[in-house]
Amino acid sequence: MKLLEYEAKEIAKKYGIPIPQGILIERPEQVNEAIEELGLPVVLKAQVPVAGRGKAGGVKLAKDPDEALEKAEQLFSMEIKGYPVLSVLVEKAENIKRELYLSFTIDRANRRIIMLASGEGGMEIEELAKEKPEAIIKLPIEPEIGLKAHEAREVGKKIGLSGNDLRQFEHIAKSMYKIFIDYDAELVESNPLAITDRGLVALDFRMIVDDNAIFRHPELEAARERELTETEKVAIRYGFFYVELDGDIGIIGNGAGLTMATMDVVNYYGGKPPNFLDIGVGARRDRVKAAVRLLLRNPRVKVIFVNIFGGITLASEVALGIVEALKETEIKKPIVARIVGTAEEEGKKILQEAGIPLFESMDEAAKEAVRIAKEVAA
Amino acid sequence: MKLLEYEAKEIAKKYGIPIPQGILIERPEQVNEAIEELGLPVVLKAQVPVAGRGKAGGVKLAKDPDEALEKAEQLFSMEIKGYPVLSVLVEKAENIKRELYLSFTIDRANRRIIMLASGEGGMEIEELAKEKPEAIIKLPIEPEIGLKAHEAREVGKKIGLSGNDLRQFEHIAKSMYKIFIDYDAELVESNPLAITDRGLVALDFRMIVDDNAIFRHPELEAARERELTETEKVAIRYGFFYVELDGDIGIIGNGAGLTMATMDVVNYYGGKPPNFLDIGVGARRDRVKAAVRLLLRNPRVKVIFVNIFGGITLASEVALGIVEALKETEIKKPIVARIVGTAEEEGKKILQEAGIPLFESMDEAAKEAVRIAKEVAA
Amino acid sequence: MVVLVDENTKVVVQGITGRYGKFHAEKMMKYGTKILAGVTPGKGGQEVLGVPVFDTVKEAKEKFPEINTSIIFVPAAGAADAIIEAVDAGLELIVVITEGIPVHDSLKAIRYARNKGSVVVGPNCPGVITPGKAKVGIMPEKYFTPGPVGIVSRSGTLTYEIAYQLTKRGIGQTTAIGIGGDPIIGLDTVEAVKLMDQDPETQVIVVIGEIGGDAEERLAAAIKRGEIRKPVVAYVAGRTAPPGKRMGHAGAIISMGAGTAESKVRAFREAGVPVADIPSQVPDLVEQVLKK
Amino acid sequence: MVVLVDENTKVVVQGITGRYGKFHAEKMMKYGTKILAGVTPGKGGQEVLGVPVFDTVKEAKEKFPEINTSIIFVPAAGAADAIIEAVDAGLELIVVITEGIPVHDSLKAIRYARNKGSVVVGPNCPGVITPGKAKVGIMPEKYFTPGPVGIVSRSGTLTYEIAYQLTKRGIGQTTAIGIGGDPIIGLDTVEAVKLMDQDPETQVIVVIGEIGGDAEERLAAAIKRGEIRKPVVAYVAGRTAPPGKRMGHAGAIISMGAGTAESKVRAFREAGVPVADIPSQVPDLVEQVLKK
Repeated sequence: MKLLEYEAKEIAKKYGIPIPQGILIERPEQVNEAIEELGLPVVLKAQVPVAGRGKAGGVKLAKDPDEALEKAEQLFSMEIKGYPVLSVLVEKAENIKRELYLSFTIDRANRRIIMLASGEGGMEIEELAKEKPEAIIKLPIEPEIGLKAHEAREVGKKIGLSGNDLRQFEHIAKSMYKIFIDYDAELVESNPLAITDRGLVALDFRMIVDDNAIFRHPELEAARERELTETEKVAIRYGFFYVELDGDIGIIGNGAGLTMATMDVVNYYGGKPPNFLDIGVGARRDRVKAAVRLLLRNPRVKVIFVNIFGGITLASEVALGIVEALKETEIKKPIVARIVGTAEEEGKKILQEAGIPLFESMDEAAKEAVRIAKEVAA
Repeated sequence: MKLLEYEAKEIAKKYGIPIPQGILIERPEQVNEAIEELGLPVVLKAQVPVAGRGKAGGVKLAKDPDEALEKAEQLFSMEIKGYPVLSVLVEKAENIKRELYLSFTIDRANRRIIMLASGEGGMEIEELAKEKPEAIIKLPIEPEIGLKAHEAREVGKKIGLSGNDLRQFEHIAKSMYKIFIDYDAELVESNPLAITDRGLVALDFRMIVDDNAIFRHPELEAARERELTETEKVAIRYGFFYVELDGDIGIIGNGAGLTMATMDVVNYYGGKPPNFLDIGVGARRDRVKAAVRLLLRNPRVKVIFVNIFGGITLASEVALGIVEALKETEIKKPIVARIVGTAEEEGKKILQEAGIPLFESMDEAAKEAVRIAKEVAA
Repeated sequence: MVVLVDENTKVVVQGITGRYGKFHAEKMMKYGTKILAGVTPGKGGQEVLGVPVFDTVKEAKEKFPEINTSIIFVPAAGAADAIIEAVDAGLELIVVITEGIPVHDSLKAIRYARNKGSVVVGPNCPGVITPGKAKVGIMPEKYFTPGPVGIVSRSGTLTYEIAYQLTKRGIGQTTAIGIGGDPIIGLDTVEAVKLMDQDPETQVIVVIGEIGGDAEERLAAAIKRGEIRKPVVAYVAGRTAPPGKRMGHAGAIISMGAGTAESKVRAFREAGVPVADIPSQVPDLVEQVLKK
Repeated sequence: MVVLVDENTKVVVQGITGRYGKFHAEKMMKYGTKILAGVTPGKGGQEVLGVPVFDTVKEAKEKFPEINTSIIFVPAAGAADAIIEAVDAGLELIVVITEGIPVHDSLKAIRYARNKGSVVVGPNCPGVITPGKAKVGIMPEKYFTPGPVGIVSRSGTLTYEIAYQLTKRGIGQTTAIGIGGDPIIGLDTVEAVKLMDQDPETQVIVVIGEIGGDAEERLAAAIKRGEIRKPVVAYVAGRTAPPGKRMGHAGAIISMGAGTAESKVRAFREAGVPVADIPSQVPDLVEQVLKK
């Protein structure tokens, strides 16, 4: 779950990390009050839970009040990667001498937390990793002892820091590591972490918290809600996993791997799925019904392809869910199904009686779905 | 630093530990409102930062409103081990089936955290340790992995728990351990941890937080202040260590060991020190002056015995502090001094010029102080 | 010999009194897996499916010293504790079915297990099956048959799908290991493949990968270095998935530049591993290898 | 041989640019202690008292591989980190002068040091002196003279007091170790006494205890078990101190039933250790033992 910048910065501040002076506004007009308090120039930053905001035009510098208002209005009218801009963080512009990068994340392969630092901040780390991998210093952390101050300091030296900057870097790294642990984070990142007139300042600060650990951080529930589109919220209510994409062949599968494979097969035969919808483990008819209704209501979806391999999930429950969804909705769309596994026979019977075409293999089913989608589109 | 019961219980609640429903009152009359909300019977508990409150009469049961008011009035008029009762926690009485003991503390000898549990709660653990040591189960904790749930459960079985009580015990133990770590605690204790109609409930809950770690818990500063008598607050402001005792020979030393030894010597020669006053490491004249003034103003003190072994502390600074304190106060009291170490000669000269008797050995100085105290008293 | 589980596997089920735990314990027993005991804190002394329930794994192990394996169905908040408990009881293999375990908890418990020498499979995995001998997991067993193919998979239902397609073609399996889809898992792809590589009965190893992480890239590198001697056939799910979005519980998320399907497929091909575009090509590729 | 420090001790001073650090570094150098380098993060490249300052202990050790000892004057909030840094640099002896270190920090750093084989003296201690050879500490050196008595003390100024009284009587010391008064310390009373016991030059061991903890009781038990062969003479400060109150920084607090002066004195006497009632009796007791 991604926190918004201002939320992450509030946490950073609590842990003693220097951040720019800033005020959150929720309407463009409020920018004037903010400027009165902060002075000029200011940086206006759209608060959206996605990376790459800068490139998408979500960060703007303003040198006078008119420019600030104009840019605030621009930002509030934007939508960045599907998220409307509901709030803007107005920050006093800092005098930047140099930009650094610092983050903590999980190194899956080695099953440990790792610190990444670079003397070249500002660029997205993925790009930097491609273009200049030698500029990224990696520090693996022993969980038993945590981040060692002297190792953080040694990294600071490697990225060219000395004197007070070096001391501050050590301090900020320790604070970020503590945040990483205290908040069950998957990522804590400052990019850029800038050297300014007043020392090191975390110009940007990002946090991703483990969704599975939200129960330990109930205060962050709101952030999780916000990250979801309306449809994804419905999905969460019913307990399935839903990601919206472009395309016209609605996919329902069970299990992330099988659902992704189903998308791959549809794609292989020339179709394009508009979503990822995994009904999860042990889905009962209600959940399946909600999933089917969701796709029926999505105007992009021309045909629905249900691909189930029953293990814990009963094929019969899936079949009942599909049939009930069709009965209760006005919208009619063609459905193609392939069902194998636990309670396979019962499930097949239910679908046959409802007139839904059944296939033995996912390849055949996918081909048929692609054919129908093209037919409907034509 | 000892938290008050209600403060510790607020933390316990935040960590999911069941506690009795309770309301804090600051005037006896408020007990009626509390009863209206809680119902009867209630337990009234004086909020003082000391152990052994129950024995001192600081906990009272009330079955009707009149009794509650009467007992509240009694409590608010009490002073327990030197602390006036400024607030009382009114709690709904629980139906107790059995009392357990559970605590976390530091095992100095083995340099680790230890969990102590007993099926026999209610009694002070020190007494239990003397009378029935076999009833206390000790579980050392590996810091790298923390309290293991299954080990807590095994302890629960050893003290006779099963079923839901066992599960709850495991949960409470894990929460208490987490509090211990999160709050830099020296002690987290529930005694009694009671088995009631509604499962396990922490009837009492105590916490001692490491004074040296208060900088990480600024929200607890208030608690630290409260724990001190007025005179001790003065001491903290000037940076020395002061503990009030009974007796008439005021002691000023440097270093805890030497100051305690000085008290021991005075005691050995038949005197009684009214305080422990360690001016600490590297004291300068201001601190010494404040220390001397503190003892001059203490009516119990008949004579002051200054015993300094200068290392970092300069004897000359100590001497100047004494002389300045004497100059600036109206109150005159005899002073006996023994000064050795860094800048010894200068210090001696300053004291000699001020007419303060000087001794080579602490034994001689102590004998003289005892003699003077007896003379003044007679 | 087969991998990880066989007729000598003696199992304790942690979380046996829960709905899933009980359901799958029963299915495993029917398959012939030797389940000797269950553990649910606070329910010691009860009996479920004819086996005794204990409050702790230690007690179960004291009663049945031959227990060497645990399967964990404990809810997410307590699953890491359950792993640590199984490690402390000295069990060799710990299969963790539970999904949704906080990643910091997994980090701690799995590191602990590895330091103490216990093998953890999972979490968030379907378990391990050695067809005809033992199943310590939740997979629908009827799609698995004995034979020469070892399966190592990060996925659940997709593993069943591919085993089913192999079985339909008459190609059985030595052992199938679902290593789990979480960001932090115990036995990883490379380690699982190496176990298969050392198993004399396994002739081909099918690896079912997915987007996210760099397990497939690391396996390809190990193959390139000559650390795996047996032929490997691969499939990578998620070529159509967009970057930066989490695809279901599986933790299939692409970030930090690595972990795209393209990067994985490329790495496999460079290591000489044939990669199926879609699951139905896997049996063809396996057949080609077996014929050689 | 003498204990812990001697002419082969090569020192780095962590926190050398601070007021205390510099003051005591100078005094140590004057005493003849070989100080080769200082460390203060962010002040690397400077020079203090003629020795180079580095940003890290590692750099100091790279420049002067013969460094085997550190003395730490770093402020409390960073002192545990400084200990860990010295351990990672492979130093054998780490003397921690800093007082006021949070006890959870000390727990972690000292456990780390012990696991890695470094000896920590302190924290909150006056250090170690081997009269005439080396001083790695803050004690006023002139009250210490070479001789046959080993001193192990939990106290600072009281150690100087007792050394002074011994010296006035013409009884010198092999080594005096101030082990520190914090609840959690590195080298403890029993370990320090055992080091003295193994030192061929030490003939009598003076132990200066104080209220709180159970170090003295444990030493008495070790003596009873025959683990210490040399005669021990003890003094315990705080007989007059009330229970439940903390006496200064020293962490001398009595709780949990143990740690009273009475309990310690009784334990010593039961182990056959003569105990002084007041410091001035210590030289008498030592003389009696030396005469035997």
